[in-house]
Amino acid sequence: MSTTVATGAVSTEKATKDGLLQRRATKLWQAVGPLVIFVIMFAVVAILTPTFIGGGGVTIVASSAAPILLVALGQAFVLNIGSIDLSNAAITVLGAILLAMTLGPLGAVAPLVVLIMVTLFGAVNGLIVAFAQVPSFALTLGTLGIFQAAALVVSGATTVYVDANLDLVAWLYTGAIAMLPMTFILGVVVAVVAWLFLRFTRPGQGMTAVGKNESGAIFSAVRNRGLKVVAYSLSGFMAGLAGITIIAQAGSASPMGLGSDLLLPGIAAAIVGGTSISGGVMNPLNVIFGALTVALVPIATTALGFDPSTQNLVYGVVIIVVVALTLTRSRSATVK
Amino acid sequence: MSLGTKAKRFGAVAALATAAALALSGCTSTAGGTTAAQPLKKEDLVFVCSVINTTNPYFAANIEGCQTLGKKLGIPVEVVDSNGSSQTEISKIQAILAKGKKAVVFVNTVASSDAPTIVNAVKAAGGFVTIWWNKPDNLDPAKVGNNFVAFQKHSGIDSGKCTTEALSKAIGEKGGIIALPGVQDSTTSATRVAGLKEALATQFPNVKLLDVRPSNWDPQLAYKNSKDLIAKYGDQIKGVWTADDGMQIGAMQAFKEAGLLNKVKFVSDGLYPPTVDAMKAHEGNDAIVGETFHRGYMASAIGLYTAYLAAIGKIDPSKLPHEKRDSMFKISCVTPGNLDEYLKWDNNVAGWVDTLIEKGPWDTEPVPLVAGGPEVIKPEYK
Amino acid sequence: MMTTTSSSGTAASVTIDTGEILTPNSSAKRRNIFAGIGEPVALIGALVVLIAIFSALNPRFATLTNLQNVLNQASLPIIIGVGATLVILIGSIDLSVEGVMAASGVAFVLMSANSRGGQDMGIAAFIVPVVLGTVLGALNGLIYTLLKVPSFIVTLGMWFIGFGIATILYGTDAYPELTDDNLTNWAAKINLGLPNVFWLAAALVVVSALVIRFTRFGRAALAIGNNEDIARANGMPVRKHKVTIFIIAGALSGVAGILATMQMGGTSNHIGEGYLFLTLPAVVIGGTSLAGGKGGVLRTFLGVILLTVLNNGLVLAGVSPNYQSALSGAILVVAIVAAAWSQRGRLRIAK
Amino acid sequence: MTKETAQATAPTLRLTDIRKSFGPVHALKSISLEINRGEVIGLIGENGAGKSTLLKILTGIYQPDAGKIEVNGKSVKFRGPRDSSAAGIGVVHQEQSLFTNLSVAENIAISSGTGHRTGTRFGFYNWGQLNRSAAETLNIIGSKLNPKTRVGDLSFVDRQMVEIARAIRVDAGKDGSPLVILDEPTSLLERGETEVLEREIRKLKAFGSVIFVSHRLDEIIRNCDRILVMRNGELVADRVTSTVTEDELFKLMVGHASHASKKSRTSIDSSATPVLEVSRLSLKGKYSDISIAAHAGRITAIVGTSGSGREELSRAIFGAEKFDSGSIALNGSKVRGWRIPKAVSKGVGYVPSERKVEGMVGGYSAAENIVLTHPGKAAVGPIVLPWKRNKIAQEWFTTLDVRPNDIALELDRFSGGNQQKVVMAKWLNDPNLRVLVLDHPLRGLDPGAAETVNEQIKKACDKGAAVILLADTLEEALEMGDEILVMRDGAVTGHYDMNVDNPSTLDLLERMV
Repeated sequence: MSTTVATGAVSTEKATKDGLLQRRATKLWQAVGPLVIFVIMFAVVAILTPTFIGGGGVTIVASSAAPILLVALGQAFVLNIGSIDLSNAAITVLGAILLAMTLGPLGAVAPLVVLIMVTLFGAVNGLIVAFAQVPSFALTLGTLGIFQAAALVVSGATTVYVDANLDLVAWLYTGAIAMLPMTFILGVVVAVVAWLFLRFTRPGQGMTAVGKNESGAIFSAVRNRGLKVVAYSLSGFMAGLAGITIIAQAGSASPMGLGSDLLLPGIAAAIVGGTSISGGVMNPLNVIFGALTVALVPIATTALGFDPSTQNLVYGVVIIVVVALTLTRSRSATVK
Repeated sequence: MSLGTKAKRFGAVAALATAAALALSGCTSTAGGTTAAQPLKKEDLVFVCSVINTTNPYFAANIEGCQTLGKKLGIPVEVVDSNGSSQTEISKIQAILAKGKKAVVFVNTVASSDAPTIVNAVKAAGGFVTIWWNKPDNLDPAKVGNNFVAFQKHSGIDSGKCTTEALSKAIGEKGGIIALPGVQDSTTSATRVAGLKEALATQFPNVKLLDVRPSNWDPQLAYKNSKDLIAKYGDQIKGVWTADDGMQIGAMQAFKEAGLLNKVKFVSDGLYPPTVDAMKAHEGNDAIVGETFHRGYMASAIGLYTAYLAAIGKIDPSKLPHEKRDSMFKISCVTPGNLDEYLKWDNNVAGWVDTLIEKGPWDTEPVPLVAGGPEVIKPEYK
Repeated sequence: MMTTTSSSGTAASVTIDTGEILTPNSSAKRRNIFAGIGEPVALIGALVVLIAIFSALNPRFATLTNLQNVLNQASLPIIIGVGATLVILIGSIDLSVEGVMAASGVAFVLMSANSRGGQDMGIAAFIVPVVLGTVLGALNGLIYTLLKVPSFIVTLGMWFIGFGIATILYGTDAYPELTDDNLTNWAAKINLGLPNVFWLAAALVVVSALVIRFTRFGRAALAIGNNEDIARANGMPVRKHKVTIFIIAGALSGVAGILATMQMGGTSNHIGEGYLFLTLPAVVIGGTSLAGGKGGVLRTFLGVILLTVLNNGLVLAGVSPNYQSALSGAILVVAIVAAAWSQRGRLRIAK
Repeated sequence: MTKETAQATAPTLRLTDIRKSFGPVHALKSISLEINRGEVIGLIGENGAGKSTLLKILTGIYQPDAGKIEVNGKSVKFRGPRDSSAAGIGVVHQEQSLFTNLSVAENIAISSGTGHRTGTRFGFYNWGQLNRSAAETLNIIGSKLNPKTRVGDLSFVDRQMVEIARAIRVDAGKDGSPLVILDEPTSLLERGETEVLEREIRKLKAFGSVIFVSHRLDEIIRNCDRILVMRNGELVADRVTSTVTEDELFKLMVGHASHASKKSRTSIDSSATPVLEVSRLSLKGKYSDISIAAHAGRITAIVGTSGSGREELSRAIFGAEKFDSGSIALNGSKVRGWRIPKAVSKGVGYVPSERKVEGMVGGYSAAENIVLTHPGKAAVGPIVLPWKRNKIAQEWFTTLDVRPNDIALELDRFSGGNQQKVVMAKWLNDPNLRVLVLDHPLRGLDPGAAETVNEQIKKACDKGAAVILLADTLEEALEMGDEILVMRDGAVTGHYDMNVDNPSTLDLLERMV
C-alpha cells in the first residue's frame, strides 16, 4: 500500500512540474505574444521593403497607431470588466469637434474642458450599464447613435476648423522622440499608467475581478457598479485623448471625418493585444502592440505593393490569424 | 459656414465674436517656403493615386486616368484605396512615401480635414501633391509651399445650378422637387446643394423644394429615402435632384417600383456609365433630363500632371497665379440632346491624355481652368 | 449474484411526508405567466403608439402604399435578422453580414445578364452567391468552434474578407447593372397586396420560427445558448449545431446580398453597407438576449418593423435627418432599460 | 431467446482493467468491477481518488487508455456522452445540468434517443407525445410536475426530480435496464429533500441499477447494497453494506483513523452586547419577525429546509439581499444602508454555498483572492504591494495546508476543498472579523478538507467572531453549534442553547417540517 502512495505522490509531483512548465510557457506567450507578432510582421515588411524603415516607416506606423491605441486602451478597460463600448469612436469625433470649436476661444483650457466632457459622456454609459443593468452592447449601440447625432448637430454637419491656438496641441503630432510622434508617446504613457493602475491598485484589481467573475467580486465586496462607471469613464476619457490627437494631426474635425472609423480598429487592437472579449484579461502594454499591428497591416500591404483590391482580404485574414495565435484559451471556458 | 454660426450653436457666444474676426488669419504657420528645390528626375518618381474606394465609377475613372498618364510618361503608379477611412488613406499614402521614391501624388480626400496631414507628409518626404475636391479653406497651397502644388476642383455651385436649371425647365418651371445630398459634412455636396438653392431662389420661384434628405452617397439610402418621400408626397414630386449618380440609381429604382418613373424627371452630377446607358435608352420617358459633365480620369490626370510638372521643374508653383494653385475647372451641362458630343472622350482616354500633355493642365477641353478658389457658399443658400 | 431488491434493510429512521413541503415551495417560484409575453406586448404597444403619433402627424403615413413601402424596406433586415437571431440565440454574434452581402451581391450580378456583358448563368447566378455565403458562414463557424476564437473577432475578420472578395470580383470595370427588368422589379412587385420580398422574408420568419419550436436542432440551439457545457455533457453535437447556425446565417446574408442587388438593379461591394447596425439593434429591441438562450425570430420581426416604422415616420413627419440616429439610439436605450428595469437587483449580472 | 437470456444474466455493467492517465498522472490504475441488475452501489473516495474520472469514462466524456467496458454483456466503446446514454447509462450530476430556458419535458427528452415514443422522430418535436412521455417518466418516479413548466421556474428539489427522470429516461426506447449514476445528488439538498431522493433510489432498484456517489457515509450505508471504495485511482475495497461500519469506510477512504473532535461549548457572557443582533427582521414571502443575538466566540447554527428562509436571512445579514422591516445591529449600533461593501467594512464575512460562482474569483490566483477583500498589509490605501500580498498568502497556505502549495495558481485549478480553504482565508484575513456567515461551508468537501475548514471556523470564534452557520447536516449543526435555531416557513420554531439543551436530530426535524 505504501508503495502505491509513494508512486502516486511522485507522479503527482512530476505532473505539477510539467503543468508548471506548460503554464509558464503559456504565460510567457501571453506576456510577449503580441509583441513578437508585431516584431515579426514589421521585420517582414522591413526586409522585403528595405527603404521602408529609412523612409520613416516607424514614424508612420506609430503615428497611425496612436489614435487606435488610445481608443483601444479605453475599449480594453471596458472589455476587461466584461462589457463593450461601441460608442467610443463617436465620442472621439464629438470630442474632436468640441475641441476644434473651443480651442480658439478657450485656449489651453479647452482640452481640459473637452476631456471632462467626454469623460462624463463615458460615465453616462457606465451609469446606465451599472445601475439599469442593461447589456452594454445594446446600450452603447444606442448611445453611439446619440453621440453621432450630437456630432452632426454641434458641428452644423460640416467640417469645423480650429481658428486659433492650434499650436497648443499641434506639437503632439509634429513633435517626436526617437522617431516616435508625441501622440504615440502619449498613448504609451497612458498604457503604462493603465498597466500600473491595473496591476498595483485595488480598483484596478477589482475591475479585473469583476471581469473574471462578477458575482464572486460582488460577494468579495468589490464595488462592481462604481468600477463599471470608472471603466466607461476611462473609455470616454481616452476616446477624448484620441480626439485631441486628431485635432493635433488635422487641425479640424468633422462628423464623418478622421476618428469616425476608429471603432472596429480599436476593438481589433484591444483583442489582438490579448484583451479577452469576455472580460478579466487585459494587459495595457500588449494593447500597444495590438494597436501597432492593426495599424501596420494596411500600411504593410501598401508598402509591400499588394494590389489594393486584395488589401481588405489580407486585413481580415491577418486579424483572425493573429487573434487565433495570441488568444488566451482556458480549457473550461465557453467561447462565445 | 462662418465660425460664428457654429459657435452660437455650441453656446459660447460672446467669447467667439472676436475669434470669428481672427478666423481667417489664424491658420497654422507652416513655413511658406518657396526655396526652389532641385528638379527631380523622372526615373525617381512614382505616381500615387489615392481614391476613396476603387469601385465607384468616378473613382474607378480616377484610377484609369492615373494609369493612362503613368503609362504615357513611363512612371509607375501606386493606387491607394482609402476604403472610406481617413486614417487608412493617410497611413497608406505615408507608407508609399516611406518606400523612398519621390512621390507625385493625386488625392481625392476622404474628408477635408485629411488634407493638412497628407500635404505635410508629402512635403516632408519631398514629394509633390495635388488635392482634389476637399480641403480646409484655410489650407492655402501658396502658404504651404511648392510641394503642395495645387488644390483643384469643379465648381459645386455651378454643378447645382446647371442641374437645377435642366430639372426646372423639364418640369415646366413649377411643381415640387426633392433633393438627396451626399454625406452631410462634405463640401462637395454642400456646394452642389447651394447651387440648387441659389438657382431655385433666383430663377425658378415656382419650383418648390419639398424635402432634403442627405443620403450619404449611398444608393441604398437614397432608395429608402426616396421610397419614404414618395409615401410622403406622392405625385407632388415632379423632379428629383441628387448630388451624385450613385444616389440617382437608388432614387430611380424607388420611383420605378412606385410606377412613377415616367412622370418624374431626374438630374444629377457625374454622368456615370449607368446614367449614360439610361439616357441613351430613353429610360422612363427620358427621365434623366440633366447631368453635369466632368470625368474622373480628367481630374486625376490633370491633378497628377500638374504635380508632375512641378516635380520635374517645368513649373515653379510659387510663381503661378492664384487660380492655378487654387483652381476651379469647367463643368459642363449635359442634356440628352448634347450627350453624344461629350461621350467621345470616354472612348479615347489615352488620346485625351495626349492632349493634356500637349496643352498643359489648364487649357485642355472640355475642362479648362475657369476660375480661382475658394468657392464660397452664400449664407442664405447654406 | 443478484442482490435482492428488498427495501427493508434501508428503512429510513425518520419518515417525512415531504410532498407538503415541496408544493408551496415550487409554486412560490413559479413565475408570473404574463412575464413571458411582457416584452412582445410592450413592443406591439410601442408600435401602436408610434403608428398613432405618425398617423396624426401625417395622414399619408397610414396608407396602403406606405405600408407596402415599410414592409419592403423591412424585408432585408428581417431576412438578415433571422440569421442574426439564430446566431445570437446560441450566444454568439455574426458581424460578417455586410461583407458576405457584398461578396454574394457582386457574384450574383456578374453571373446574371448585366451591363458589363458576360454570361447569364441563369439559376446558377442564384445558387453560387448563396453557396458563397454558405462557405463564408461555414468558415465563421469552423474557425470559431475549432480554433476557439471568439465569434466577435472571427466574424469581424470575415466582414473584411467578404468585402475583399467582393472587391476582387468587382475588378475595375464599370458598375454592373442587371439588364433583366424581371429581376430588378421582382422584389418590390406587389402580390396579394404586399411586396414579393416581404412574402419571402415572412416565409423565412415562419419557417425559422417553426424550426426553433419544433425541431431537435432548434431546441438544441436554445439549449446551447442557455448552457453550452451542459449541452455538451448531454451529448449534443454542439460544434455541429454551431457551425450549422453560422452556415444558415451566412446563406441568409448571401440571399440578402442577392435581393439588395436586385433592389438596386446593380451592385458594388458597398451593397451591404448599413445593414449590420440596422439589424442588430432590431434584434435586441425585439428582446432576444445577447447572452443567448432567450428570444426568437418573431421578436426580431417586431423589432425590425418597429425601427423601420420609426425611420419612415420620421421622414414623413419631416424631422431633421440630423436627429434621426439620435432618435433610433434613444429608443434603443429606452427599450433595453425598460426591459431590464424590473429585473434589477443587487446581485444581478448584466454584461 | 438465448440472446435474451444471456443479456438477462450478464451484469448491467462490467469493467475490466480500465486505465486512464493524464500525462504522467495515473488517474485510474486498473479498475475492474461488476454491477448487477437491481443493485445500488455506493461509490466513495476522497477528492482526487479517481471517482470523477471513472464516472466521466462511464458517461463517455473521457475515453479509457485501456480496458474493456461491457453493458448487459455486450462490449461497448463510448466516443461521447451520446453513446453512453444510448447504452442506457444516465447521470444525475453533482451540479445541476438542466437547461433553465427549456421545459421539463424537453429536459427529460434531451439526451434520450430519437423515436416515436420520445416524441422526437426524424429530428422533429411532437410536443403532445413529448409531454405525454415525459409525464409517464415523471410518474414512474412519483413526481407530479407539469411537463410544460419551464425548468428555470422550478425549485431545487423539483429540478433534481427532473434530473432523475432524465437519467432513467436514457433507456426509454429499449427493454434493457438502465444504469443511473447519482453523482453526489444530495450534497445540495436539505434533509427532507434527501428523504425524497432516497425514496427514488429505492424505486429505481425495481427496474435498473444505481451508482450512488456521496461524501455522506450514513447515506451510503442507508441506501446501498454494496460499497466500492476508491483511493489513489484504485479500487481498494468492495464490501457488502451489512458487513461494514462508517468508521471502517472512513479508514478505507482516507487511509488513517478519523479524529472526532470533542469540544466544550462556549458559553454566553450575558453581560456582553451581542456582536450581531438581528431584531424582528422580515422579508415578505421569505421570513418574518426573526430575531437573533449572536455573541462573540459562539457558533449559531441555523437549520431548516430549503423553503425555511434561512438562506435569504443569511444573505440579508451580509447585505447581499434586502429586507422589508426589522433591523440589524452590530456591537449594539444599528446599521443603515446595509450593502455588501458596508457589511464587509464592519467586519462581516460570508462564505456562500455556490462557491465557484459567488465565493471566489476563479480566474484570479489564490493569492489575489485572499487579499481581494481585506488586503491588510498587502495594500497601502489603494496601492497593492505584490510582495506583501504573496507573503500573506503564503502564510495562509501553510496554516491551512492548501495543496498544491502554489499561491500564484489560478484558484479555478484547485480542488473544491482547497478552494474553500482559500475562501475561508479571504475572510479570516480580516483582523476585525466580527461576524462570519457560512452557508453550507462543507458542501462537496472530502472529510480531510472538511476538518480543516471546521478548525478554521473555530479559530474565527476564538478570535472573537460570531459565526452564523447554515450546516449541511443536522449532525454537523449539533456538532458545531453553540446555539441552534430551527426555522420553518420563514419563522423560528426552535431555539437551543447547547450548553443547556441536548436536542436530538429528531427533535430538530420535528420543528423543521
